[in-house]
Amino acid sequence: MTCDSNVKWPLSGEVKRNRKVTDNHYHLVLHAGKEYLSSSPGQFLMIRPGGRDVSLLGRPMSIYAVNKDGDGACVEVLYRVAGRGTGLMAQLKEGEMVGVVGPLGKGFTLYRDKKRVVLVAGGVGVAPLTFLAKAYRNLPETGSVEVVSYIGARSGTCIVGKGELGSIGRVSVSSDDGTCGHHGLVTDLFAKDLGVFEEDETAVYACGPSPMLKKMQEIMRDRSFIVQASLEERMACGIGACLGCVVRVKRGGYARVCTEGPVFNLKEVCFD
Amino acid sequence: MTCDSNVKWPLSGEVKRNRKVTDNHYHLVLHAGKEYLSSSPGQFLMIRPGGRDVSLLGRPMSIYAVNKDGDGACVEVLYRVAGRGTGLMAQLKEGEMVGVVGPLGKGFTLYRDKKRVVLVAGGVGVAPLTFLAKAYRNLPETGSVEVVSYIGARSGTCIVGKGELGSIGRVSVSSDDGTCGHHGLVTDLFAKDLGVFEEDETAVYACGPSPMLKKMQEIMRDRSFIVQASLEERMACGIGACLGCVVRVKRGGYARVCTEGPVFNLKEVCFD
Amino acid sequence: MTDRADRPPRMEVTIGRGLTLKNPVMAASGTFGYGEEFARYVDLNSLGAIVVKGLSLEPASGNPPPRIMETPCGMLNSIGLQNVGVKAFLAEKLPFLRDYDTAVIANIFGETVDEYARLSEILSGAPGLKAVEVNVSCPNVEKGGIAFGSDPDRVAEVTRAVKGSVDLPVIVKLSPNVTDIALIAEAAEGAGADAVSLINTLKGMSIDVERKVPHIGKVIGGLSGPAIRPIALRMVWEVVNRVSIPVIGIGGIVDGNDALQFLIAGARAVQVGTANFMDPMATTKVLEGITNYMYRHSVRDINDLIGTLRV
Amino acid sequence: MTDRADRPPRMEVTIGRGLTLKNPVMAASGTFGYGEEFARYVDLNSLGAIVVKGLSLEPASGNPPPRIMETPCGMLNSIGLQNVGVKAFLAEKLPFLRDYDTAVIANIFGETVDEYARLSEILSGAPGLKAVEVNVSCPNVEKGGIAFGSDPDRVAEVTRAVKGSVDLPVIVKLSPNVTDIALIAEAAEGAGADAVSLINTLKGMSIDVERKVPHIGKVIGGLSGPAIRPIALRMVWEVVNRVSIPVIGIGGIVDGNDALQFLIAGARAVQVGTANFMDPMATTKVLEGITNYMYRHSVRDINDLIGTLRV
Ligand SMILES: Cc1cc2nc3c(=O)[nH]c(=O)nc-3n(C[C@H](O)[C@H](O)[C@H](O)COP(=O)(O)OP(=O)(O)OC[C@H]3O[C@@H](n4cnc5c(N)ncnc54)[C@H](O)[C@@H]3O)c2cc1C
Ligand SMILES: Cc1cc2nc3c(=O)[nH]c(=O)nc-3n(C[C@H](O)[C@H](O)[C@H](O)COP(=O)(O)OP(=O)(O)OC[C@H]3O[C@@H](n4cnc5c(N)ncnc54)[C@H](O)[C@@H]3O)c2cc1C
Ligand SMILES: Cc1cc2nc3c(=O)[nH]c(=O)nc-3n(C[C@H](O)[C@H](O)[C@H](O)COP(=O)(O)O)c2cc1C
Ligand SMILES: Cc1cc2nc3c(=O)[nH]c(=O)nc-3n(C[C@H](O)[C@H](O)[C@H](O)COP(=O)(O)O)c2cc1C
Ligand code: FES
Ligand code: FES
Repeated sequence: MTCDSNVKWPLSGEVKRNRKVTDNHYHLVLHAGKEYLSSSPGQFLMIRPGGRDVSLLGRPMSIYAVNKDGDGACVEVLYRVAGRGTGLMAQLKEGEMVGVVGPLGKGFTLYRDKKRVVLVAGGVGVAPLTFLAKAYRNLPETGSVEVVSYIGARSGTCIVGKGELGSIGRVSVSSDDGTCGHHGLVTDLFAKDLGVFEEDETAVYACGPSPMLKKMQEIMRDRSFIVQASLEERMACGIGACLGCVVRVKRGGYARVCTEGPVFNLKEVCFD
Repeated sequence: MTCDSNVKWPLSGEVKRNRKVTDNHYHLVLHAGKEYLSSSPGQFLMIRPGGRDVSLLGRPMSIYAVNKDGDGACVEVLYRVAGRGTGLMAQLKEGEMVGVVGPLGKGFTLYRDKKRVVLVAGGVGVAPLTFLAKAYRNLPETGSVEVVSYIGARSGTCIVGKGELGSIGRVSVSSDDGTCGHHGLVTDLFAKDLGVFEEDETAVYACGPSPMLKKMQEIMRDRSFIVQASLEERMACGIGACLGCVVRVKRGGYARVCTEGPVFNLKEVCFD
Repeated sequence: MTDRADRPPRMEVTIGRGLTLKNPVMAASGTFGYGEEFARYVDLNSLGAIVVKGLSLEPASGNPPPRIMETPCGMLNSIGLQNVGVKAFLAEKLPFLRDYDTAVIANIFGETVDEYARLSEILSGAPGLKAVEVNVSCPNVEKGGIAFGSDPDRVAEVTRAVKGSVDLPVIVKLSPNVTDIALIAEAAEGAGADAVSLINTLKGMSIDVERKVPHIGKVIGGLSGPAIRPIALRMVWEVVNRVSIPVIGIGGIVDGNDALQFLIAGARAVQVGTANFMDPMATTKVLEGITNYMYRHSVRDINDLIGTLRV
Repeated sequence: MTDRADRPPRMEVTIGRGLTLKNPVMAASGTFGYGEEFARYVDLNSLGAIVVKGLSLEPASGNPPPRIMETPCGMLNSIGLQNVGVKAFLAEKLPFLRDYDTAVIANIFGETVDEYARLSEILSGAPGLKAVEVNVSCPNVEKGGIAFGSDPDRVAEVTRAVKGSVDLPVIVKLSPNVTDIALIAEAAEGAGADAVSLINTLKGMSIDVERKVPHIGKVIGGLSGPAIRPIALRMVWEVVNRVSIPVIGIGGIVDGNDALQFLIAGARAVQVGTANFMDPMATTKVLEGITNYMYRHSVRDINDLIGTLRV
């Protein structure tokens, strides 16, 4: 009778914690099913807060961390309040059930043979890259891989994830307003260091808003680095059915960010 | 961009308490503006729970009690969870703000010259009638008016307001399933006693679902009692503007329940 | 971030010849009564215009209840013809509104072309009245009950009849229940309409499955509210691209953002309808939302915003 | 209260000659992929039918993004033509679906009548295919791009072309962007359609006011979801009163109650679309909701419920 009475997600999670980290950034911890234990960095979930009285499509959120938790998994998400959906997320209280579908999508490829991993994160793009950094750390054979991170934000107060990435490797910070670290874009900061990285021994990973990824693409155009980027697009289903989340790709036509991505080889994507 | 971002009611109230009374009946206490201090029994308010992320028309609720509270008023409502709107009301937590517009409508007329007041309540219809009974008690000149109440419910567990009305006068109870008091309709219970009441010394007040009021009208058809009844209709605005809440009246045409009622002389209403 | 010390932006808009509003936010017909119902909640002086409940020649009692039902992000209504009649309006309702510094617009409907003409004559010269809005969503009894508004010829005929009988600017209010609303708008323009307003409600239905009866007494009602906004906006966009008279956007507007979508698409003004029921102060909040946006984007004049959509 | 020990109610419905579904709940075209995307979440065997994403003669890449936008209780989409093409469907997608005990229905669209005919020929005799659903909401390139679906003659022409080329039951899927949808339904019936399904999406629009650009790359998209349900239900009601072939109800169905409204209005079956995005298990829950209602009301056969509205 109403928008969505009786709608429950097949896979729902229980809110264990939902706290403000800084400014309008929050950290959500869910108890969910054990299928999340196989999540790989770069994968995401669709979350639908607001319960059955709010009509809402799911919102894609990168998985930030996953741990075993009883007979299920403890799944973490880092998010910025951007609009209605994330606004509803911020209101979630401990013990509430929330609809989640996941883990979804194709995550980052880990290159075990590289000497160095460079992460370039814009805003909450830091979430999947932190998960990735930890995955590199946990690969036994790659204990010695160097993880170098560049993280950028609008302002110093918005910088999240610095501590965690700092415990794994060197971190350089930039802010658009200069209140923290380099005054300017994170891509500029990264570009300045580019000379030090050897193209065949370094894997580059990027996650952030489209303009940042476009900039990264320009910077890397004439270089042979492997650059993997996690893309953002509005999504309806998250599972490849609606064809709503596409991005134009160099090979022609469109690719679905939700199933053929969200992680793409940056060189293959067209930013129109 | 969304249904109703930024919608706030001009008059909002703060939830002081919201507790289950019995079965699916709740008692809501709000702190609201001082305009409620002039509320009269039978008046109602439009309440819109769910906050700005839920698109919802207001739901009409009779005022159950009003008291001075700091620089404003403490307004009480008794409600039954019937659907989406009242379901959202049941989720209200202490300290939350909720949209309310009121007090609205024309309440009951108090007849100071009557010896006896008879109240016939079906379900939560007991709420405005309890307010009315207390108003009679508080009229200094009418200290000796007898208040006789008949309250009916589906089942014994649904009977609310018995204690409060019992402290004011005699109460007879009925339940549709016989689990409490008379087994049957409250109107039957009332009809049985009808002979004892003198028509010119008694004022009768009724509030309940339409079938009950229709029954009351039949019982009272050939008698000269004054019968005032509070009607229920779906409402959109609550303030007389939409013409949505009408009931057909004997004088011809339709009357708005929200502004020309909700209290009507029962004889003037047509139940089609 | 924003320079609030700026002098306030210019909000005046002109809707065709002779009708200038102090700002583009109007209250929609049938959702604001005769204004007086809202005076307790809204400063009526702050509104660009008030369009009163639809008027007919004689007072009418309207449709049998139930008349309203909530639907997802919207509502159905079948109020029908209920109104005090044009004469009582002039005698009892207009004097109250005249005292406010806002444009009063009479919304009219009839079942024959002649009724529209006679209504217009009666309204002609009424002091304080600024325009007439012609509701063509009504069944045309002379043509087998098909709505006037779905036939370009009938819309032109009604428009001409009203234009010929009244000395006020004439706004033709279009029905969305048509294949090509811009065609109807063109017909109104061709027949001399000073402006068009759109959309009226979409025909809808809802059923009580427990009792197997329609929720609305007349079975079919008019759908309004946020649910219909994307449809309304699309229709406004189609119409602004096909006519050169001013267009007034209506449909599901609840806040400043919603109204801005219509203005940016090319509407010269907007009307707020169902939102008034959810929040009696909705019109005020819509205006505030627009103004805040203008400060934030340094738009000095609302007319610099109208029709700026980049496609 | 309810006697759950009863044997389960009969859910089988017949949609025209040769198409019997085990229950009236179908997944709508374009919202359920080719079925495989949902196999993780839904027991595909439990569905009455799966209508696959619209197929064209050649694979097509579709419209430029952004392609979707949420709206109040609904969404806009402009996926456009994107699909694997009819041949890849037969070779790669149909074999997967054939293994399930559910009716597979191919949804087709073309830009000329001939394209529709050729698509039908190719689908003819495909093992495991139970029916063809003809989407007539597409622009007719031969007639200046006006949608086939808004012209009764064109709908009849397409229907005849498909009927003449395929040995399967033909369902014509109607566009709601018309003045009188029942007129179009009559045209389809007259041309031999075995059933009609409605509604497809309503044309809608939404604007990003910060950037002054449409939220949808193609400017106008199709509106779906709970917001449109009252319109869809009204149209189904109009159509069941004017044709005698079976009608399939589509539009904003999210739960059992929603589906029951369509069935009680006279729809022989329903399709669940946008709800699949909000909840991948939506189809299952709709079916459960209907079944629970039937237990509660002691309805032994779904056919005893269809068309029981009291007006
Ligand atoms: C694979 C993937 C992973 C993501 N991971 C995270 C994450 O870990 N943390 C996080 O905070 N955000 C993440 N996002 C972005 C997040 O999904 C959007 O911020 C969110 O959907 C906005 O919803 P809203 O209702 O709050 O905002 P809306 O009111 O819907 O929109 C607010 C703004 O966000 C934009 N937006 C809406 N949906 C998306 C989207 N799907 N992607 C990008 N922008 C969008 C809108 O265009 C608009 O500008 C991710 C997006 C994708 C596609
Ligand atoms: C003047 C007035 C005073 C009222 N006082 C109280 C009160 O003190 N306590 C209380 O619990 N209820 C009261 N009601 C009834 C209450 O407004 C409805 O129960 C409520 O609106 C249902 O909303 P919902 O969203 O929960 O249910 P919905 O899902 O909207 O509907 C559930 C059922 O309630 C019916 N309903 C919906 N709106 C109304 C309405 N306005 N009046 C009657 N039935 C309705 C529907 O037809 C349906 O059968 C009053 C109604 C009126 C008109
Ligand atoms: C209860 C109600 C009554 C209405 N009465 C009229 C009317 O008398 N004349 C008219 O032209 N439009 C009438 N309308 C239509 C509105 O003016 C408006 O066009 C429509 O509701 C869409 O706008 P909204 O979504 O903001 O409500 C009415 C709408 C509602 C909801
Ligand atoms: C993303 C999306 C893609 C669609 N693709 C098709 C299609 O290819 N063919 C078709 O006939 N209808 C298509 N539709 C329309 C749906 O099948 C359905 O008719 C419409 O969405 C209304 O139902 P709903 O409100 O339940 O979604 C599509 C709808 C959506 C939302
Ligand atoms: S979100 Fe539906 S296909 Fe990607
Ligand atoms: S609820 Fe609007 S007139 Fe009564």
